[in-house]
Amino acid sequence: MGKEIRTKKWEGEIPVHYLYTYGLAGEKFFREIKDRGTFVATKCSKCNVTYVPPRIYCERCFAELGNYKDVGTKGTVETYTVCHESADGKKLSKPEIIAAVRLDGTDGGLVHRLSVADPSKVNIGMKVEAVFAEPAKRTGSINDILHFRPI
Amino acid sequence: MKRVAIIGTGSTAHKAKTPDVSYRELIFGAATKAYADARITHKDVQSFVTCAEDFIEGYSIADEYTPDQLGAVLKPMQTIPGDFIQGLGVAYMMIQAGIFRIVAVEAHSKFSNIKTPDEVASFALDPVYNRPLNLNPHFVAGLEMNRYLHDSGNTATHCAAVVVKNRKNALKNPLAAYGAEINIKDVENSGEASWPLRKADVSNRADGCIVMVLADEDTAKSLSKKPVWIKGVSWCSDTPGLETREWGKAVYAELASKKAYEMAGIKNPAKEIDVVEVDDEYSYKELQHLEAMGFCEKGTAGKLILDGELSTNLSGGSLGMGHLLEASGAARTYEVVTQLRGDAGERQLKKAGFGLAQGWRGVPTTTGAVIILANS
Amino acid sequence: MLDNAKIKGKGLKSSDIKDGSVLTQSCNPKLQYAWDTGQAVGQYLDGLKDGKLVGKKCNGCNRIMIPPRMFCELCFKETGDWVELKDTGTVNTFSICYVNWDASRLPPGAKPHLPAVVEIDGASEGMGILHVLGEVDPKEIKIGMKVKAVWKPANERTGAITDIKYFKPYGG
Amino acid sequence: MRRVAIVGAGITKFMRRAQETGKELSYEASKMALDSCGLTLKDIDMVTLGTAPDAFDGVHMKGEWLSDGAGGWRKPYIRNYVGGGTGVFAPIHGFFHVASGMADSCLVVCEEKMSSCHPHPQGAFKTIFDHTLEQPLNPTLIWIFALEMNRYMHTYGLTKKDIALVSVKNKRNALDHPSAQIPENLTVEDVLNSETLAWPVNRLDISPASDGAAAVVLMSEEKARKITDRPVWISGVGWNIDTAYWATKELCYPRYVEKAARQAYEMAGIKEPHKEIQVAEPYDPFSYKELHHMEGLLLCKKGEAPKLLADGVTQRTGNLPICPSGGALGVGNPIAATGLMKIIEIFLQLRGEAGKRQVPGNPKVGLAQAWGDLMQVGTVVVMKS
Repeated sequence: MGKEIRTKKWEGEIPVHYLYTYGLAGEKFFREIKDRGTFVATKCSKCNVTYVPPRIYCERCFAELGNYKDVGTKGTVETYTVCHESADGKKLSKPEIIAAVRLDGTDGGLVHRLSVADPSKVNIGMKVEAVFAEPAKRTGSINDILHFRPI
Repeated sequence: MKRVAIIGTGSTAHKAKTPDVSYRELIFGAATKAYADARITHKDVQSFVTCAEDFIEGYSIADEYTPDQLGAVLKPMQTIPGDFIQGLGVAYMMIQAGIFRIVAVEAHSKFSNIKTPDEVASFALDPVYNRPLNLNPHFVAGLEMNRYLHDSGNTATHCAAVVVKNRKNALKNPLAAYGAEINIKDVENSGEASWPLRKADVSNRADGCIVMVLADEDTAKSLSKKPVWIKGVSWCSDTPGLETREWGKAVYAELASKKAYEMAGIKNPAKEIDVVEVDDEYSYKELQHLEAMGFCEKGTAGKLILDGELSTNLSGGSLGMGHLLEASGAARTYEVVTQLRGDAGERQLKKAGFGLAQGWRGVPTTTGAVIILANS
Repeated sequence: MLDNAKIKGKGLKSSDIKDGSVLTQSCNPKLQYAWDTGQAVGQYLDGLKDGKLVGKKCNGCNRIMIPPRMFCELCFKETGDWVELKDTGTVNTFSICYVNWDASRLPPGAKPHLPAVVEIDGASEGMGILHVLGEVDPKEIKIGMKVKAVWKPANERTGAITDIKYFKPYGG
Repeated sequence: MRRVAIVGAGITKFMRRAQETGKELSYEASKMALDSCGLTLKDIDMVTLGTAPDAFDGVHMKGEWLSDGAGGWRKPYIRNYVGGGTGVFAPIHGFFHVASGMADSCLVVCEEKMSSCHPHPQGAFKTIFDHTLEQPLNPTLIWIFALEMNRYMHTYGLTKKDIALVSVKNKRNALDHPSAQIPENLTVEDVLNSETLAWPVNRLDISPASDGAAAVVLMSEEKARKITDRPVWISGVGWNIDTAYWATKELCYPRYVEKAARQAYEMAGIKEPHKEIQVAEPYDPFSYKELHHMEGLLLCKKGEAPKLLADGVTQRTGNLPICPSGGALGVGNPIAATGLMKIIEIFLQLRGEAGKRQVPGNPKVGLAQAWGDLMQVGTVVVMKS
């Protein structure tokens, strides 16, 4: 089709970077992690749904939610996976376990790393708890949680 | 309510790379075919829909670059950042509203032009709760597959059987990029992506474009010998959060199919629907989607496929044809239309009166769409 | 009537973010692409590398188009012959710009950027391309002014729109 | 065709930097819209979201990410997108949902959070230009506006002064808008003396970057009659896109806006728009754009809009009030949310509920319009009380 093209590719990128605020509920959530090493939730009593991370609204009925309550740091493994590839698709020298943790007494939770001595012992339904960075090292980020570990 | 039909389709042959054509030239090719197939020219098309996402195209506003290659200059044209089947749904609504008689819908993939596909996919994750973990985006599929297998009783072997079936089916599809004769062992030995997900469970990327022309009942009857009627179409989004979703379930597929069945008057999909094309971007998704949409009892899809009792994704699916981004749903629909018209060659089913195509928007989304088509 | 008391929104000052009174997360995404130039743009870029501007003719509407395309977007059919155009043209419109692409300001005293739409001689009327002007006092720029491409030396050309350094005023 | 009414509206403040996430902004506007007509999320059949580039909020597939805040949970939820024209296209989308019979009620939400993009949201606009043939020239967004404004001035022999009055009018109108980000009492001299960014565009000719959201509730006639005695009807919709080869067309006139307007007028049965349209909200991200769009909307002859402006015709108290809300220039410009803000303004004006912003004469026919892409997209909605 047509003649041989010499300039076959044009390279480019989208040269932007971002700074995200955490939102009204997110700000509360991460302040509690940073200052107190615990998780807070909001609850819609009408739908009987407890949100972690907390939200200012119930996604099901749009009730306005406030009243942040401490739900502690323990939960169960809803599901997990063993990642063998890095963020940019390269093979990881040491695979890592990622779990979706349902925090006790809530309908939400967090997705985070799971640290275990024996990977073959991980199972769905396993009880786990969050391990935080030392208070002085916390910045108010999801990475203030180092990982979850079995109880 | 009057009916709406698909009266023309155009597709490129999908390939791992398409270095000879720009995205514009790729789309022009498929549009030309679709208009010819519908026996119309671009001038007859009153409105246009492109299904695309900015960061896939590499533009801040990809909508700018949609009209020329479809013949849509100075016409009502819109972008749906969604699956092609959602785009069909929009065209359906515009025609039913009585605003237009003929509408064209397009979706394409220039996947090969994205140098950082994993980073782009991860950029869809929540910026505060998920993205800072700096993970490969397939982890979301790994989490989902594990829970789905746990809940349903299907196994990784069943998932491998989906891969084997779809890549084999693709050998008979001249549009498919990844037809192959492989076995379950090959899938098992393909290497881990995000356990239990193996590399071969993930569909390979492909470039391609599909365009379809829709028309109202009167126009369809006057133009087309083989109109394919839209009997039902719906779409649904479940909670987007990784923290709040039910990992084992494809709620979006269940709810979207329920609405589409209602519209189409379908009570028993397994009996009433002859041609079934479902999203299989990851192998387990085919099983999960078939069960969610009621084609078999929960937990039985894997065995039925292993035993060869479910002939789904005769096109080869995304595993066999290649993953075409928003055009994946288009490839599913294209096969259903082709079968319903009796044009599927050696893949042709004997009984092909009703068909269903389903799309899913990939990780980390919980959005899917369903369309039900019939040839009478 | 909208209930004004119900209008929400918590506006922040930039200092709230800088001094950490509000938490933030940063991200530098890697969004990189290598687009296939295809037949039309590929040959256009090849032409630039050779120091030429090329267009394409539509045999339906007889337009000579730049940038070239393999299909005419109006007639919706394949285009015909390649046409070598001149590297001269007319300023259709222009601006004198003191800001960079990211909204930062040019340093004081820096020469302003001079973007313009230049209608290329030999292409159909109104067929312009975006480029910049140079070797001109901004005050002297006029709509309708004749301009000519100033090319990079052949060995520095790579097959890019920037193989033309700028357009400068030319003759009369 | 089924008639479709707007029955409720909600909006957030427009802000340079919101603490709320895009999800939260979407929720706040949607909740207010539902409350305004006494509905809950359960009453909503389908949802459509309008939001402009992902490059602002900084989330790929941001329609998916925003879905819970926009009320999309387990509903048929879809995102529509025509660049900067999205805010007025979103209610057109909602119109299809209801007019087609697919839904009896549709929540239309528009959101933009531009402040996430750093160092400045304008950076996200570099990549609206052609990646191969234009971006290497390091264009800024303002280039295209400056180029277009210059062409407009040249064609009709206008001066910057003729145009600066748009900013003065709109920023002053915005003093009465509770969501306004930069309402101000300015003079023409203030605009002309503000920093020249890209001649002929000065800083005060430009709307700000903003965060914000807006929402409306659409209903079928049958349902609307049950909950309100003052529905505002969507009587005409139109939209249109021009070629992406923007530099190859005449920039002094937005022919795509005219096409969109003619589609909407035909549907609404409007024959003489300059006489029949009583109040209008054309898109005004840059001062000259308001004038450009008035002409494209056939509200006056080509090149005549500056005269109407100078004669006071387009003031709130004039014969043809234009941007009584304060527009993008005064209320702020969270792109998609701005378009829907304009729809809401006409909704309120036609209901006689615009408070201090109310234009006199009980208007019954109004119009909102937005523009987008590379000088390409026009979106128009004609509304009647």
